[in-house]
Amino acid sequence: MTAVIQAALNGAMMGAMYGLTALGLTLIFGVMKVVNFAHGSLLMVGMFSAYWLIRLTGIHPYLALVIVPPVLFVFGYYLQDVVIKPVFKAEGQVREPLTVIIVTTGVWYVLDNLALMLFGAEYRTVRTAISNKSFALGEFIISIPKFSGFVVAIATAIGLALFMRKTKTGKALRATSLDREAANLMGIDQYRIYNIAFGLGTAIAGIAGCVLIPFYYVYPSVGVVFDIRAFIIVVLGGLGSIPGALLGGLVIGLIESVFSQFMASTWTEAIIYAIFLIILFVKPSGFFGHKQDW
Amino acid sequence: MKNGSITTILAGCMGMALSAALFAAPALAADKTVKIGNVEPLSGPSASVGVQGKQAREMAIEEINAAGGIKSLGGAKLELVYADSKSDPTVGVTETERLINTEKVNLLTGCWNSAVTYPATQVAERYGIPFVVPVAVRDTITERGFKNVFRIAAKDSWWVRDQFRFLKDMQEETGVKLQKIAFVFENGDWGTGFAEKWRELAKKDGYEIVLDEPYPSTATDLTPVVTKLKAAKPDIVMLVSNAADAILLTNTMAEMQVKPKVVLASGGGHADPKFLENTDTNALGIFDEVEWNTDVNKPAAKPANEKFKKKYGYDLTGESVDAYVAMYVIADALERAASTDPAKIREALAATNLTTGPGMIVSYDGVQFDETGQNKNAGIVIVQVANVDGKPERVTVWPKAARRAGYVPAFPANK
Amino acid sequence: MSRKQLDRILLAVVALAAFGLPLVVTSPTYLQILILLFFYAYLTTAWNLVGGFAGVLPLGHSVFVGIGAYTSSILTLQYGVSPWIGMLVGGAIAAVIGVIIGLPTFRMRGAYFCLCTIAFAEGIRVMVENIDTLGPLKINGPRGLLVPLLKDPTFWDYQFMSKLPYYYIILVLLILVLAFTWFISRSKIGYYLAAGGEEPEAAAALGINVANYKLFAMALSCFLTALAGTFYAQLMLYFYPKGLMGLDLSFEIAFIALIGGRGTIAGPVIGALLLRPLNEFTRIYLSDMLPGLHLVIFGLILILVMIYLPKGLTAPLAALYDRLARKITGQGAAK
Amino acid sequence: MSNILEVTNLTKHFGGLTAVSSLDLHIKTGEILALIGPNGAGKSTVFNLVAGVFAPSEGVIKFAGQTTHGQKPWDLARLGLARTFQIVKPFGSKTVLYNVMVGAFLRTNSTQKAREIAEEVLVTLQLDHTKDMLAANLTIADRKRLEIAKALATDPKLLLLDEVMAGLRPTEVDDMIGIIRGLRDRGVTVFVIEHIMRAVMALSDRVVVIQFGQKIAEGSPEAVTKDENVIKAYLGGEYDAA
Repeated sequence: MTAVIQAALNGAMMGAMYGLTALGLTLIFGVMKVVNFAHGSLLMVGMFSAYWLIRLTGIHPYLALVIVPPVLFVFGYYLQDVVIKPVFKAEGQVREPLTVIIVTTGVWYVLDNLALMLFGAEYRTVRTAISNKSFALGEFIISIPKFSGFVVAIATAIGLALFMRKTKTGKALRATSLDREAANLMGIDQYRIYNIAFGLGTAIAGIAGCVLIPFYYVYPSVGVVFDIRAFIIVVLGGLGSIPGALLGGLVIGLIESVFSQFMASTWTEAIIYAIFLIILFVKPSGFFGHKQDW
Repeated sequence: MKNGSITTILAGCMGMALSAALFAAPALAADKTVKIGNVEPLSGPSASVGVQGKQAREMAIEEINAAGGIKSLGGAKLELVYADSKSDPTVGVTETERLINTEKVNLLTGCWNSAVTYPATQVAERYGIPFVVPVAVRDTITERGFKNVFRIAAKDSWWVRDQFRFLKDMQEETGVKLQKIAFVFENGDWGTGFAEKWRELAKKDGYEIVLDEPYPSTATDLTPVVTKLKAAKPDIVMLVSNAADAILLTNTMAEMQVKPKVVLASGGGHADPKFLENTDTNALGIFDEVEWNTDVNKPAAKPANEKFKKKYGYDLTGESVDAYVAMYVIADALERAASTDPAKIREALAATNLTTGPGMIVSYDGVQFDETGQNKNAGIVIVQVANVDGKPERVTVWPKAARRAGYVPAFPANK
Repeated sequence: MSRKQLDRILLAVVALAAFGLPLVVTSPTYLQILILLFFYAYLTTAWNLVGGFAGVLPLGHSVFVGIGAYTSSILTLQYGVSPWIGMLVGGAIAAVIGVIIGLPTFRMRGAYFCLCTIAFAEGIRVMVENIDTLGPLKINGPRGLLVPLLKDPTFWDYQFMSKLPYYYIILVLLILVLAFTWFISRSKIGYYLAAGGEEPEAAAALGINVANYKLFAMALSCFLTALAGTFYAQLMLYFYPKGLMGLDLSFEIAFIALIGGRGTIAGPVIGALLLRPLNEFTRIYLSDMLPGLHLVIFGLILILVMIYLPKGLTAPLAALYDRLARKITGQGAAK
Repeated sequence: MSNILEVTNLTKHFGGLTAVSSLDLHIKTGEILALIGPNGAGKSTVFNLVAGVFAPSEGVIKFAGQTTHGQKPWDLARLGLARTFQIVKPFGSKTVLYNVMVGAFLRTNSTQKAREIAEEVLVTLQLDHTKDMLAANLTIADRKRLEIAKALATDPKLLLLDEVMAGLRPTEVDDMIGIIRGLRDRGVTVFVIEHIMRAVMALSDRVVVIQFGQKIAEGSPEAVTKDENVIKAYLGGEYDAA
């Protein structure tokens, strides 16, 4: 039983971080109706940024949280503006433009392999002030980097939800996600909103990078590992839903951790797919998705 | 070459007509050199190992050529031709075909990944081109009745056999009795192959298997596995891990305060030059089975390693030593064959009995192939990560004859 | 000369050239590259039945390649059944699984469908990696299957000492699947698939049971895809789940279709003609200069094509041919 | 003449909302019936129920003497029920001819035959000059006609037209009235939802008015427009909207 509770605690912490990696994906989909296949690469960029920042300056990883995301926002903003926007314009008002998906895949190839050219294929970790530290909670061991990741993930999700509800930009994002044409008619510049959404999604990937780097390693194709999980999470939670991403992440994290106490951990991967598919049969729109989204 | 290649790419893009013309262009025949084709993962998931092997080969070839090349062929120089397999069997086959037909290589080496080595050696067998496999440990590689495949490294059943010999020897030596054993391994070709044989031998030696746990090598989090390990309370943990997961596993075990008496790894990720850098003191006490270690008791080993380290900035690894040795085995065979005819090279390779020379930096006595093409002397050593002068270092502990003088293994590593 | 005649002559010339190519290209290396080119063109054409004509974007087709390879190889290895027979059995199994996957997913739209096919494919791959034996069948988990190299293979063994038979087998398969697609696209089924893909509600109102037609297309596509799986197994004699059933292959198939032109007959061939040599030559010539450079170039081309030719390369090429053809036939008429 | 469509006690709930409630309705073969009512009255829901898009919560729909319960749109199309959509849904990336051929394939498996049918229908709708254009490039008026052409190509007995006049200029409305009359002359029964009263008056033999999902009036166009309930419904509707 101890092992199961320990596994559940750990699963919840990892799950929140999976949710964090999926948050940017779901935001971008919600607004742009595009599955961003480059999302894992953006996470990789976030992780490398955090890695180099901490490695070169030796700053505390919490401080990196203040520096990396804004930089990534700018990166994402212009990536969408320069690379993705032209395709959007060519596709016109198609609801879910497939060519844009392919462009994001191209971006994925370019970013991952640029990283390979620049940094090589090797795995890198950096020892930070909180790496490998843990505290005891009764008989359970809580890893400090994972616990802070958990807290940051939840704070980010709440922050994003508040931003979407309370600010003018947030409202414009939501209006665009609900009805692109109507938002256009209301005088919202669709492409600027896309830039912001993409920038925000990338910035969140930057946050995820900062919380992952104290205990995880980074290499050019690290994003792929998180990508597929993030896809499952967003579909589970409902494409475009912020609480859905967090909840989906938690569910996946818990399943992965708790189930593997009872079976080989290779099978938990299969179980995750199975549960995913069952939920799709029963409730195709996911936990929080809107019916019109599928 | 640079301009040439860009033109070729452009031509390639222009479609079949141009490509066809290009295809028909004959490769330039090279005189006075023996071409060795090398299929290695130079990009993709195993790129770092591929590069290690490439650098070791280059160093060996430089030495051989500087020493006058192949004298029986009038001082012919050895030339290396590389092909990137990307760890993908399909690419491996295409590249092997290209090396044989376009580059007209006289013999081949590679491919590190067993998955690439299987089909690549099949291609070589079909063309009758000798194929020297430095590493790729799956038993079946030399068990298919092929005439042209020669392997330097030990096969995996031998690795496992020696792991259990080590455990037995150490328990006898220290009087510590260990009973409960746990298997944790990556669920690829390599890990599952090892695990299969572990089960067999553990049963034979009377261990109690308390955990038998494959994990996906792409796992983002190994805490579930470590939690399970903690609950199973094994005395011995046997591991097979790739680079990233070895680091993650070691650090997670430290974090979760899982301290089994003995942790015995199987090279690969644990032997990667980056492993100690990324785990530091968390790795202390781990035993690791490797083909080679820097302190191996061979006269040529130390200078070779120093030279390598100076050149590339890191120590030779098991993989790179096998690649290095493979070059000397090839040079030796060519010398005796006195011909570049594949059939003759094949005969010479089969008759190899190399025990001396600058290439002999291996931990075992020499290279001699049995009728399946397996190096029958191939052996391995077991090292322990120990604190030497305030820094974690890999120290050879087994076989006892090879143990670093003055070192007392910490067995069990944790009480 | 009429336009129809011109088309026919040109088609005959291309087919003849394809059959005669091995006379010029004697090197097995380049033959192998051509075999893979046709292999990919074939796979993409089969994919196109669903991904192009039925208007959805499946990203898990490598699973059906795997099903084909596993079925025929297990039948050969354990029961001595010729791969030619095993190929058809594999196709049938793939078709059934394709329908099972299609039943829930074809209710979904765009992104959901796309992600679900990925999840299905990855789920099946993970299962295969976890199964050593399935009843009497030896799946061999992550290690994959090794088809033994035969000393004196006959045609019945689907194994050949030279590349040439493989070349002609895949060429014939490709021509058949192209002809089949051409036939489909001009028949009621093709019209119905296209209509259902573009506006499902409008199609339903015109009497089309869209889901059934999509399922039919899926079954066909999966059947054809699995045939290529057997071909691959016999060509390489070795395969394993991660390599054969992974997402890389699924994505590459979709890329070829999208760059060539989705839903067109020539698209897959044109896409493969561009991407395959690009892939091979950039790897051969660039990968030891800077690892990864070739994939950066690949990604850039993908982006550029999507920006400037979102419908793929076939549309401008077809327009160009149209103009040329008009000139030629126009001249013909003048004489 | 018999009734081609008979609707009795038709009710449809969406969650807690009742979109259509206990509606009785019939159309005689060869008739043009108009269904009118203020915005949100449930007209399109009635169409969707008749066309098989939704299953009714209660009530019976009989088409050509058969109960249609559980039949899907494609089944009903086969039985001879065709419809257009309020928001037109052309197969935009295909030519006009292709669009109409899709409809024509319902009655034939031969591509050649389907082309012949489609070409004939295009002539009927005066669209033949656009046959090689992409449907996405048509003008609004032509798109509306294409919508009818596709439906007509299925050789329907009953044609449901959902606001085919909306967005058309007055002269185009006149043309469209002519076209629809022509359809009736070909033996097609027509059931229209229409907002443009001029067209309703000119076209329909009979009018049914609904509000809040319930029938409030029925009769000849002239009688209906004088009905007090109807006047109140329309004006009241406007007050409410304001």
